[in-house]
Amino acid sequence: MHLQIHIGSEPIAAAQPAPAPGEGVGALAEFTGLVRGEENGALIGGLIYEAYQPMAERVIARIIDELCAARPVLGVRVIHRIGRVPVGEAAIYVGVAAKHRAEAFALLAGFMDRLKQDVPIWKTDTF
Amino acid sequence: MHLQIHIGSEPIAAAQPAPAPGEGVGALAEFTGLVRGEENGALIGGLIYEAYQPMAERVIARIIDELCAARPVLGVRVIHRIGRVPVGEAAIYVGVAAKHRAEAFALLAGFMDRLKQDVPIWKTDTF
Amino acid sequence: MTILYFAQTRRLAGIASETLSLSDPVSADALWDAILARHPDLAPLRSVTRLARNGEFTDADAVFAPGDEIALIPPVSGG
Amino acid sequence: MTILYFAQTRRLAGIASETLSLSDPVSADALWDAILARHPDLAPLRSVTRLARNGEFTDADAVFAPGDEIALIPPVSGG
Repeated sequence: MHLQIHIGSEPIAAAQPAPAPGEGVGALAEFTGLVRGEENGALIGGLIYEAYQPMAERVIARIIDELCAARPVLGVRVIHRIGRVPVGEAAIYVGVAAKHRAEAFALLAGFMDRLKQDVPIWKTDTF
Repeated sequence: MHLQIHIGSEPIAAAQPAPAPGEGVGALAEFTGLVRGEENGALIGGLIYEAYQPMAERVIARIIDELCAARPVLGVRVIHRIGRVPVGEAAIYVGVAAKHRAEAFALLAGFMDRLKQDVPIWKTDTF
Repeated sequence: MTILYFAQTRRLAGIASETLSLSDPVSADALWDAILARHPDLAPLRSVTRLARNGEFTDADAVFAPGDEIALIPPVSGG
Repeated sequence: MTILYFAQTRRLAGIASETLSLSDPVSADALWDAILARHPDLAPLRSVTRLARNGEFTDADAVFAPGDEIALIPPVSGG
């Protein structure tokens, strides 16, 4: 299984390469989380994200391992931006390559749920 | 709600523009279905797809309307390639833009299930 | 009435479309009988093939008029 | 022992990290007592903040040693 995790302050590119190479990939499921122009009813220019970076990367890898043990996939890429993320730009990208769509969707949705419970990354402020 | 449906023989571009513009989009969920190098255990060079095109477009639009009535989203793009689709290339792309990820995932998964039941598009042959 | 054949029904019928001359509206059963009289090889697909009229799926009690465009929709496999 | 503060705990503590001098291993309760003695403003967050040791979440019965890197993990909000 190909796994790539990146947490950094640079913008997330709109087009990502496939999370796994080869002729066995039949399904690519992707999620991009974008900063909206409104937070708790107030207009904002963006969000500021903070991470406990080494732990966040380790927890992300463990979550993916656990989800893959139930339903294997071929490749996963997780990119989380930290620092200032302007409205309309991506804070997170998750791409899952699998043989079939069911396991790609299951991993993508399951990962996002777990991310929001257990990965030490925070929205700390607006600007 | 922005809706774009395209059925055609040209390759599906790897990077698609957002299915809906604006600062209200917080979630973009995308699915790409790729032709695998094997069909029913045999190695293949690709698949040939055929569509009853005007009906396929109408049924796709109706499915999306029905799914959106339950959980609204901001934009949907569906592209299905027909004719010869070589291994490793995309046969279908579906992009959903929504305020939050739950409705984007729900529409994406629900649409793919309905597509495979009710949209008059067929894999007719391998090459 | 135009009949469109897709996928397996096209392969078995050997044609993509043809014209059926009807003077009166007919039921789905009568339409199937007319189609199978021309293309008996389609008989095994009848139970799994839906009829569309003018680009819409039809119910069992649909009535098909002389000017309609009918399509035989065998099980789909897009995506 | 290094203590790392993140998000709300960093804002309320007013620092991102500090060193706590311990000669012996301590329980989570004793560690919290030492932290709250320095930063009483963190008290309302104690019930919702998890302790990580060397980059791993800990259980209630964890023991924290002098050389550990401890992190206070208030409710996360990534994605």
